[in-house]
This record gives sequence, structure tokens and C-alpha cells, in this order.
Amino acid sequence: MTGNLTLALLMGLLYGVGTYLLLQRTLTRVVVGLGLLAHGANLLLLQAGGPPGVAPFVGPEGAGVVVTSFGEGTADPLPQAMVLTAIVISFGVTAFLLALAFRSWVLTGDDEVRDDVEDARVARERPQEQAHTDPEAEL
Amino acid sequence: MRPVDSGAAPRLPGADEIDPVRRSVVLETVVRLVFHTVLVFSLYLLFAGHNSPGGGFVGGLVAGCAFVLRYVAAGRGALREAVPVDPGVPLGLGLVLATATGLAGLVAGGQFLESGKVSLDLPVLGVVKATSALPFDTGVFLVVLGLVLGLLRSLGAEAER
Amino acid sequence: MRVLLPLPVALPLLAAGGSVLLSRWQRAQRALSVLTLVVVLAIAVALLVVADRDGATVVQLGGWAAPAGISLVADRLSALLLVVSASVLLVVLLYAIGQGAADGRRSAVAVFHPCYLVLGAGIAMAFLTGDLFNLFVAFEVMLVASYVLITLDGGSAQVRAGMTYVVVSLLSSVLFVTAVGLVYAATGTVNMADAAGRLQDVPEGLRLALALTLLVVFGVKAAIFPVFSWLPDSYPTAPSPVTAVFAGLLTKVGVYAVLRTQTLLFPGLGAVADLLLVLAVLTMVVGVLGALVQDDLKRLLSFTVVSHIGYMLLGLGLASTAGLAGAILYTVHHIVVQTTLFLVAGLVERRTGTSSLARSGGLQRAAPVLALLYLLPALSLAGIPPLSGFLAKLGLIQAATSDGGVLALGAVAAALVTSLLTLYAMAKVWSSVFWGTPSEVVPDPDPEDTLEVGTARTPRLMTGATALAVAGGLAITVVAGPLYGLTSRAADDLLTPSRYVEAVLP
Amino acid sequence: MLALIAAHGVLAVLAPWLFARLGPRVFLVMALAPAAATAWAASSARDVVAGRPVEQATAWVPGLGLTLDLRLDALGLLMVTLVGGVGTLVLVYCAWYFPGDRQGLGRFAGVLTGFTGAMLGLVLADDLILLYVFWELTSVTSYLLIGHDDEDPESRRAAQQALLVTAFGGLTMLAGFVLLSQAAGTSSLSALLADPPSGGMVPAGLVLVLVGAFTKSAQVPFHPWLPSAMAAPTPVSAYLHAAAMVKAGVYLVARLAPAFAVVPLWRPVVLTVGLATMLVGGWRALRQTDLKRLLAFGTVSQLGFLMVLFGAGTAEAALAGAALLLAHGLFKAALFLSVGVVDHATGTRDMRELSGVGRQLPLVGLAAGSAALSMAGVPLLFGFVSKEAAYEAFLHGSTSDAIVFAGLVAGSVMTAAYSARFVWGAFATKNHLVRNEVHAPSPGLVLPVVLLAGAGLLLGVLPSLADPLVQAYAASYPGPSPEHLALWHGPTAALGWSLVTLALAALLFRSRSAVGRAQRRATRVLSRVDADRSFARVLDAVEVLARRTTAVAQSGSLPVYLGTVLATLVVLPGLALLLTSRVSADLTPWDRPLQPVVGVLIAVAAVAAARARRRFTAVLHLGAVGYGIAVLFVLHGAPDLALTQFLVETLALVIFVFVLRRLPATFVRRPARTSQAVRVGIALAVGAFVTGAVLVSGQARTAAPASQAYLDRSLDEAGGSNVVNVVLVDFRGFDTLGEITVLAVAAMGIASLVLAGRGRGSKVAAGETALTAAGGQATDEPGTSAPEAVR
Repeated sequence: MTGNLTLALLMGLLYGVGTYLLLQRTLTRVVVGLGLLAHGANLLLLQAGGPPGVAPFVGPEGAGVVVTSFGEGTADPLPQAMVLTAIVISFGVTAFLLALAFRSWVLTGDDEVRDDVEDARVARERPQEQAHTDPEAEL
Repeated sequence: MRPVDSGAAPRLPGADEIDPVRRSVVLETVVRLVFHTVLVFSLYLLFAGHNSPGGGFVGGLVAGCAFVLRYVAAGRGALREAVPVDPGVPLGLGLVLATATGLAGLVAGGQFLESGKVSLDLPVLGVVKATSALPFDTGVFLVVLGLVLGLLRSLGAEAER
Repeated sequence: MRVLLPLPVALPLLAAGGSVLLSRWQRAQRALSVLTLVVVLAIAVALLVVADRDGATVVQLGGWAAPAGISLVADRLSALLLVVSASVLLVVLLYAIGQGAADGRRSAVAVFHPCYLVLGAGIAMAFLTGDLFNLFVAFEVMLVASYVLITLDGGSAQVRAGMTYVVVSLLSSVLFVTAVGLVYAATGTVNMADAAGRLQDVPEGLRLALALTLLVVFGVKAAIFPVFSWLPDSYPTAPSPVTAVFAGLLTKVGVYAVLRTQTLLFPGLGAVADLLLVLAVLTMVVGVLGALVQDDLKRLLSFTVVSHIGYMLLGLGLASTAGLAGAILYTVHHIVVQTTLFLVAGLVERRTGTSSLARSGGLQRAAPVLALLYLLPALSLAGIPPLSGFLAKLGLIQAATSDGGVLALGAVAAALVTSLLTLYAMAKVWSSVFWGTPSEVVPDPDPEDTLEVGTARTPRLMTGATALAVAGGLAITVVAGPLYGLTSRAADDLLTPSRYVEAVLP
Repeated sequence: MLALIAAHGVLAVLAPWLFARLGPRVFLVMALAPAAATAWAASSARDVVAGRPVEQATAWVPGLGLTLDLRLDALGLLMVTLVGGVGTLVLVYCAWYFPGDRQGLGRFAGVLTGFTGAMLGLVLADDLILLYVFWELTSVTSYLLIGHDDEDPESRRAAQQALLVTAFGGLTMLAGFVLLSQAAGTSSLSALLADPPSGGMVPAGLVLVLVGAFTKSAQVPFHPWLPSAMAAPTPVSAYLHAAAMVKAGVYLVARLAPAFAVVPLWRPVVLTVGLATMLVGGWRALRQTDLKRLLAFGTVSQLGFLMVLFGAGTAEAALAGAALLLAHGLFKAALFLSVGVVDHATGTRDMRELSGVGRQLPLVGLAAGSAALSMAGVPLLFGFVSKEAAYEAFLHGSTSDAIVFAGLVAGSVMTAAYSARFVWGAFATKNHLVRNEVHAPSPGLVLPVVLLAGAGLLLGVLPSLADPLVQAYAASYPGPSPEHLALWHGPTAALGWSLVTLALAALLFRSRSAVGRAQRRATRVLSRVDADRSFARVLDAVEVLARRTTAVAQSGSLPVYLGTVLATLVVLPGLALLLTSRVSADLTPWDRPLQPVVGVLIAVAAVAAARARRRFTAVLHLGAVGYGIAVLFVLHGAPDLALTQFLVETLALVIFVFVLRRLPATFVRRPARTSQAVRVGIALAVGAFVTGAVLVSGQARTAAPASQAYLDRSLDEAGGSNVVNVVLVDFRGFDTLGEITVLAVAAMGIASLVLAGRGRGSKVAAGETALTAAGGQATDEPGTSAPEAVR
């Protein structure tokens, strides 16, 4: 297959911007970042089937041929089906994540992803010296 | 009866729960007119999906959108009026229907999810051909619809309180 | 057998749907869940027997031959893991029922049962599927159920942990889709058997990149160094039975996926094998060091989950029959034992009202049975003979020393150090929770939530289920001979991918 | 044999139950197991001594080379006699030692019996790995026994130290065993000894094994755990930490020496460590005031002695070692048990508080005195016989033998001196001290002491009773068989040295206060290298390392975790791709002219989403990206996809609005843990990786896609002309089934989370489920009132 430079660059951009947003504290931003990443991934999966073609409908006159190189044929239906599944799944999960953000707002008043308290404790605490007694020391 | 202000315009049942100032007569009327059309269209998408764009997902989403419109136009009361069942019902039913369709293939001696074609000679409709993909897609339709209804009820209506 | 093969996925899904409809009738929900899992377990056993006797059972779903349709494959590895996971799911379900029934609180239960069944279906799907994209779907099914279960209580700790867990999982899902897309772009198929053949024609460099991408994806699920940190932050906040299942099974699904994809799709990539050994060492050591400084029992155990994933990687990195056999045996052992330990942690919390090591003590006197229930799996985890952990570890050490490479020997050293430090961690727990002056029962910090803790007594069903799990761990020691024979044959299958390919694409 | 070991296990499990019925007499039942083992060993003695070992093989995990092979030979018989005999007596002693109402005594009895079984297995195992199995079991049971008095932090600490040190050694030993068995091709101990492997990894394996032996037998520098272990109840000390478990390391050396003492590393290592241990133990024993600690250091010293004798690898030394092994088991157990009696009778075991005990407990005093004389190596006692043999073994050899000999003499001098110190400390009447009040001990406590001490006396007078057994073991060494054990060999040089030893010891004991002062001064200097502190220091170091590592690896910050995942992606596959693959020039700028136009719009919207300060703005831009993608789908020939994308995007916007109306309008500006540069760097790298990977993998495709089949079969076989839909509901319906499951579960989860908002405070009404409750006032609805079916 030949590569489509526009789409490849667009995917790179979506992944890049998505990544940038993902590395933030606010859950809304993280969700937007994940959304961009998901768009990029869907585009990638679709593009993995090759260049565009005629929509994959088969009439009674017979089937078309899936395009594998540049030229007019039928677009590969498998990636389309997979992307459709991926879109729906990521929609469901994103909705759940938003519910989580809502719940977070109920509890804390915002949707910031806070650092783990226990981890912070471990990192902060000084190691306590092992209790060491020498029964002969006071002899 | 409901204390509807004039009763002239056909309004959405249950809409009276929201502040009268914020109610939009035009929107409610439009939604009332459009609502059933959209539902019918969603069913069309479901049935036609096997041969033209559409299918269970799209159908379910479109049907869901009909309820979204209703909620947006007239609030949670209207939603409650429009959906008498618990969203869990379509969710559960859809899942059971889709899985059971798959298992039917197994029971019929084929593979799990193997589709079968049924030709029924019905009294009025004549011979109706259907593949088992239809009940499966109906399951999909129901689950998607259940999801949207659930979202409207929880994140929509419930979160309002 | 072909009739039975889809059922471990289909039945729980059907039951989950039914469970949603039955949400008002708790008893019916419970009975349905138990019944379903019992049937699934029976089917899994049958599949295992057949897989071991006649080789892999394959079903082309919908009657569409691969690669057009999705294949389900129950070979020795899949069937074995299916049996173990079904047993664990069943035992934990009983425990959860015991916990819930005793609590008399039911708000979350209506969601618990369907989600739990879906979790089981997702796990079975992941083990059985022979399709890369379907594996992604299986992961999603499993994960979405886990998202709901981990936030079941909706408390602020759960929500915080849930965010970490969900977002990290989502990222790895996006990367999974990316990997599937890249594989499809390079090969034009997502059927794993088909892809195994086609990947042979793909340039070495790209193959390596694809193998590593999938490794990162599954590495996140399996909690491999350096992408493990989400696990100890998120698992401990969930209710004990949920954490138990997660710790025991979810990470192992990741391990399974690594095992399957690396051996089937990318056989003979030496660079990946070496990398796996390095990662194994780091995972083992960093994980167990984390465990040493924890004060919370469940967090401590979560770190040991991470640490002991390293052992499985070690076996995989050796890429020999003995190594893989050891890795599979270790996986089986670890599923059972780690789950058991979390169940015990739940019992401890139930009795004392806290899972803090510093705040509990002297439980050996108050609850000698519980002490024994802790001690056996804890020693097993630390690899004390003759318990299962020792046998699995011995298999790995023997495999690594006979490999004789510098990395392999280094990994042996790391494995031994990890073993010792695990023992240290387990002894710390024993010393502070079970020994010492009995502590006051900490009152339930949140009496409104689903879980009742600090009751100074435990319902019989919870203890019974835990005892069953402990007995399961001991049973591994007893049947270790035949079991190791089985894992050896499974390992041999993995190293002969042509068997898998020929079974799927005759 | 397996049955005997199993019997211990069964009794151990039953112990708590039996204790509930029998009280402390449960120990007498427990004693049946080791007694049976001893009796069985005695009945097999004739065959074994005649060189016909008893063997038994049972399969376990053949794939791992694990077998339950057991074998009773001369050395085994010696050990079984010791383990079983002393075990029986100690258990009998326990029946009277503990107050009957003591909590956890049933558990204690079980663990002690379990230990006996493990020890029995250890000495009978004829397989390296099986030996390791029992070895670790003794470590674990010992841990539980030392920590028996668990409310005392000191005892918990001692237990932990013992466990960690011996488990460390055990694991090292396991590595050694694996190396050895791989070199030999078998893990069978007797096969290994019959045909010892050499070269390659063998020396390394042996050193690892020796480390294990040294930790278990409390050799320098691992010895401090043994004195600390004196926190255990006295019968445990007598048994585990004198007669049985600590002998395991010595036993292992004795087992391997006939075949491996010729390996160059062996002798220097074992002899050095053994001698050092003997001297350090003796030195420390000389200044102890706690009788148990004194004996513990004495044990350390004697273990060093044994290590030297067995490590030397000659038949003569081995003969002496075997005799000393037996002698030490007898006298040391007797001494410990006598301390138990004294402690029991007076309430203390501190020699600075004891006075006049000997006069009031003459029988115990006599028995303990006789045991102490045996330890000191005074003629007529078995200790003397064995020490004579030991001197004899090193008197006539090379320079290195002479050095060892000198060390042995020095060690023996100290041994005799601390023996005297023990008797004096425990039983003498000290003028400056008030005499203790003594409660008469029960005969059950005294009897084992007397029996053990009596056995030492009997064997001392009639060493020929033990001779065949020790000779049978010595015969496993190459070379001529050594002289028989005897009380009187004539006026030999060894006898002379024995007398010198005793004389020097008497001097040392006389000047004990001067020695004490010297020791205190020396200790101050030596404390820096004190092994006891080293252990604590190692633990501290591990703790610090663990904390630092965890603080870095486990930052607790989600952005850091996500960044790590992405960075790993860039580093591993990204680097692999960068180093190995190139994008070929076979590129097309676009397939459809509209693609770049839409692409630019999408890009602008994406960047705008990232730069937005307001939540709504970000979300709207995300929506714009989604609609743009839908347009790309149309351009690609995917109308279903475009339709779905459009609807999903719309619905997603609606949900975003639902949630965002609750959240603050703008993002809070708060310093993030990851710096802007790092974020941009990772983002750029990820973007570059994806672009590169897409192009490279697309260009790698050679085969036609598998999906042609869908086009060919969709209409005729699946009965649909929309191929994508047919794929979804038929060809790959399984995916779809999974997908709707995801949706259904997500819906439940969302409902459950929103419900949780009401769960607190306002209790959910009875019969209300997550879903109905989320629906709001479900109970108001006609037809959905709470059903009675719910409890």
C-alpha cells in the first residue's frame, strides 16, 4: 500500500495533542485528550484498510474488489466495522468517565485528579530506625 | 388534569415540572411533532441496516436522540412521562436477546452466532423472510436505547437535583 | 466440545442480561450468578480435559471459517486458565455473597451481579478468542465491568482511584486499537493464526516494533515495570472481593495476552526475550520494595501482585519449554494465592475495622483460624516449600539456570532476592497483624456504605469461601506432578505455534 | 519413613483440638511421633550400620525432578536418633513445663511437632530439593516458635531475624542445589555423592550451599540470630537451637564432605568459618550472665567446632565430628532443659541473681554438672571422647592442620571455661547474693535432664556403644578407617593436650573478672564490626532503598503514570522503529482532495481544544474534531461509520453538557508535576511515532486483506448487501456482542455512580435498585412500587 501523508500527519497531530492534554491534572482535559486520541486511533484503524474506495455495499450484480492500492475499488469493510465497534465502545466508556467526573464534583467540588495520599506518605516519611537493642551493652 | 396554562398548544406531558418562564412553547411543540417521527425513523434504520446504511447502533442512537430532544425541551418530568420503564429493562432485554439469538444458532445445531433464515407464511403479510441477524440487531438497538435513556435519567435528570 | 466452547462467554452474558432484569429479586440474582459460574466451571473442566487429550478445540463463530469469522480456541493454556479463573470467580462470588448477605445492605448489589458476570465473560473471552480485535473487545468487556466494580461504593477514595484506573486503562485501550491498526495495516488480517503466518513476511524491524507495542499495551494491564504504578493506587480501594478478583485475574489476563501474542505472533524475537528478562527483574524488585514500605495490608498485597508478575515474565523471557511451563504454573499459582490473600485481607478488615498494619495486632489469639488462613497463602506467595509458590518458582529457577545466560542468571538472583523480601513483607504483616497485643476494633469509618467492617466477627460464608481458596492453593501442591506435566505440554504448544495455526486454519 | 514424617504432620494438625481435651498432656501424645521414629531407627540400626541403608522413593513432580526419596544411612541414623530421641524428651518435658492455662499452647504443641517432623524429613531426604523443602519448613516452624511469646516485641524481632537470616541462607542454598543438580544431571543426594560432578558451576554451587549451611548453623558472620532466638521458650531452645535445627547446616556439610571436600574452595572456606565461629562463640559465651545466652553462644562455638571437623574431609575428623554431634546433642539439650528447671524453680535465669540452687536441687545440679563436664571435655564423659578424637585428627598433619589444631585448643579452653562459668553461675552458692527461694520442680521436668546427662555419661564410659555408628559414617570417606572411639588410647599427645586445655580453662575461669574487663574494653572497639548491628543495618538499608525506590516509582500522580506509559511506548517500539525502519518514498499527499482541507480544520480544532481555558470551549472543539472525522469517514467510503460518528459525537456533546454544567467554567491553574517541556516533548514524540508507524506498517503490506471474503459472501450467504452491517451482526457478531455488553455495563455503572450521590445520608428506599433509583422517584411511578419479594 502507499502511504497517505495527510492522514498520517493528521493522526500524528491528534495523538500528539491528545497526549499533551492527557498529561494534565483536570479530568475534563484528560477526557478531551482521550477523545482526541480515540479519534486518532479510529482514523488509524480505518486507514489501515487502505485508501478510500466505494462504500462497501454489494448489489445483486456481484461483489466488488477491495482496493489495496490507489484506485477506485471498494473500501475495505473490515476496518470500518472495527472502527464502528471502537467508536461505540469508547463512547460508552467515556460516558462512564464523565459520570466519574460528576461524582468527583459531588464529592470534592472539582474534577481534579488528586495525587495518591498514601504514596505521598511513603515518599515523605523518614525510614524509622530498626529497633536495636544489645542485651550486653549495659553489662 | 394538569394545570396547563391554556391548553391550546399541544404540550409535552410532564413538562410542567420546569419553571414556566424557561419553557419554550415552540420547542415543545416541535419536539412533540418530531418525536414519533424520529422513533419510526429509528425503527426503519434498524430494519434496513442489513442492506443500506443503518443498523442497530444507528437506530438505537437515533431513537435515543428522540428522548434527548424531549428531555432538553421539557425536562425530566417529560422524560419520565415518555419512558414508563426502567432503563434497565431495555438493557437487560437487549443483552438477553442478542445472546439468546447467538445461542439459538447453537441449539439449532450450528455454531454460536450462526445466522439462520426464517421464512414465515403469515396470514396477512404473506411470506416474510428474516434472518436471525434481525433479532440480534434488535438486541443491539435495545441496549443502545437503554444506554441513552439511562444517561438521560442519571446524568441528565438525576444530576439536576 | 465445539458446542461447549462459546458457552463460558455466552452463558455469563445471558445471565448478566437476566440479572439486570432480575435486579429486584436479590435471591434470584445470587442463585443465577452461582449457577452460571458453576456451569461455566464444569464446561471449562471439560474443555481442559479435551484440550489436553486431543489438542485445541476450535470453533469458527457464526460458522464463518477463519479469517473471515472470529475463531474461539481452547488449547491447553486457554483451557487451564479458564478453569482456574472460573474456580476463583466462583469462590470469590461466594465470599462476596457472604459479605453482602451479612451486611444486609443492598444498594450496590443490583449492579454487582451483572457486572461480576460480565467480568467473568470478558475474562473467558480474552482467554478463548483467536482474534486480535476480538481480544480488544474482550479486554473492554472485562475492563468496563471492572470500572464499575472498582467504583461500586462511590466514596471519594474509590472515585480518585477509579479515575486513575479508568484513565490508564483507557489509554492502554487506545494504544491497543493503535496496535491492532498497525498489525492490520501490515498484514491485512486480525485473525491471530492468520497474522502469525503473514507477519513472517513483514520486515524484522517493523515486527519488533509491533511486538513491543503490544508488549506495552498488555504490559499496562499486566502491571509490568515501568507501567505498573496505577495498580497499587487503585486496587486497594475497592471492596475486598473485587480487589481479590482483580489482583488474581485481571493482571493475569494481561500476562496471558503477552504470552499468547509474543509466542504466536512474534516467535523467535531474541531482543524481546532479553528485554522481558530485564523487565522481569525490575518488576520483581521494584514491586517488592514497594511492598516493604506499605502500612496498609491491601496496598502491600497490591505491590506483591506487581512484583510477582515479574516471575511470569521471567519464564516467558527464557523462551524455553521449561521457562514457559514454569511461567504458566506460576500464573496458576499466583491467581489462586493472591486472590486468597486479598480475601484474607477482607476478613482482617472485617474483624478489626482497619487494614492498617500499625493499627491492628494480636489477631492470632482472637482468630486462630484466620491466622492459619493468612499464613498458608502468605508462605506460598513467599515461595516457602512445599507450597505451590515454591514449586512454580523452582520450575523457573531450574529453567533459568539451565539457560545459563548472564541475564537469566541475574534474573535467578533477582527472583531469590524477591522471594526473600516477599517473605520479609509477609512476616511483617504476620508480626504486626497477628502477633502482638490485640488492638481495639476500629469502628466502621463509614457506616453508611455497603461494607460493614470492624464487626469483630466474620460470617461463615466468607470464612468458608476463603478456606476453600486456601484449600485450592494447597491442592496445587498435591497435584503438582500432573499439573506441571500439563503446563509443560501447554508450553510446548506455545513454542510450536504451527499447531495453533493449523488448528484454526486447517 | 514417609508415614513417620506424615504422622508428625497429622499430630501437628490435630494438636489444637487435642489440647482442648487433654490440656498440657497433649505433649505426651505428641511425643509418640518422635518416639516412634526413634524406635524405628533403632530397629533399622543393624542393617544401616552394616552398610545397607533403608530407602524409599515416591514420585511427586517428575517434571521438575522433584521426588520424595528418603534414605536412612549411618549419618541419617545418627541424626534421627538425636532428633527423635531429644525430641521425645523435650516434648515430655513440655508437658510439665508450661502452665496448663497458657493460651495458644495447642498451637505451640502443633508447631513443635511439625518442626520435629520437618527435621526428621530433613535428615532422611535423599534429594537435594526435598532436603530444601524440609529445611525451609524448619525455618518457618522455628520462626513461629521463637515468636511464641508474641506480645514481647523482642521476641517478635528475634523471630523475624532468625527467619530472614535462615531463609536468606536457604534461598542461596537452593540456588546452589539447582546448580549442583544441573551439573550432575540428578538431584538425588546419594547419586550425587556416588558420582560427584566437578568443574563448571560446581564450586560456585558449593559455595552457595555452604552459605546456606552457615546461616542455619549460626556460623560467623550469620551467628547473631541464634542468641537472639533465646527469646523462645526454653524447651524450644533446647531442641531447635541446640540439638536439632542448628545441626542442619552441620549435617549438610557432613553429608557433602565425603564427596566435595576435595573441591579446592571447600576446605579453606569451611575451616576458616568454622574456626572463627568456634572462637567468637566461646569468647562471647565467657561474658554472658543470662544462662540461656551463655549456652547459646556456647552452641555457636560448638557448631563452629563441628563445622571444622566435618569440613576437614578426612575420615578421622569425621569420626570425631560424628561423635561430637551426638555428644553435643546430649549435653546441650540437658543443659538447656536444666536452665528451664532453674528458671521454673526460681523465676530467673540471670546468674547475678542465682545462688544456692545446686544445694536445693541436687539432682538437677548433678545432672547439669555432668553435662557441663561433658561439654568441657573432662574424662569419663562422652564429650571428652569426642574431643580426644578431634585432637587426634589434627595432630599429625600439615601446617594448616597445625593452625586448625591451635584454634581448636583455644576454642576448647574457652569451652571448658564457660562450662565452669555455667555451673558456677547456675548452681553455686554465691556469698554476696541472697539465696533464691526454690519451688520443687516436678519429676517430669527433671527426668529428661537426668536421662540426657546420663546418656552422656554412659557413652563416655562405654564409647564402644556409639562406635559402630560413627565408624559407619566415617567409612563414607575415602582413606583408611580411623581408630575406634575409646576412653583410653594410652598416653597420647592428644591426652596431653586435653590436660593442657583443662588447666588453661581453669586459669581462665579463675580470672573471670579480669577477663570480663578486658572483654568490655574490646567490645567497645569491636562494636563497629559487630554482626548483630550489621543485621539491623542491612535492614535499615533495605528500608531506605525501598522507600527511595517507591517514592520515585510510585509518585501517586496520574499524569506521571500516563506520561510513563507513553514514554515507554516512544522508547521501546518507537526506538525499535526508528533504528530499523525507513519510510519509503512511495507516498501520496492525499487520496481525495478534500482530505487536506478537512484535515487542516480538524487540526485547528484539536489545537484549539488543547489551548482552551474554558471547559465548554475545549469540549466544543473536541466535538468539531469528531464531526471532521465523520467527514473524513464519508470521504473514505464509510457512510455507516460517518453516520455513527455523527450521532455519537452529538450524544457525547449532550452528555458533556450534562456534566459540565456542574463543573467550574474554567480550568483551575495549578502547577502540574510534569513540566510543560516534558509534556510537549512526550506529545511530539508520540505524534512522530504514530505518523512513522502508520507509514511504515502500511508500506509493509504485501498480502491481500482477508476482508475480500466479506464482499464475496455477504449477499449470498449472509443475506445482506450492507457489508459493514453484515460484518457487525454476522461475520463478526461476537465483537458486537461484546460491544453492547460494554454499553450495558457502562450504563449500569453510570447509574450506580450517580446513585451513590444519594446513597449517603438519605438511604435508598427499600426495594429500590441502582437503576430505578437513578431514574428518580421510581416509587412514585405507577406500577413500580417496591415489591414485597424483597426482604
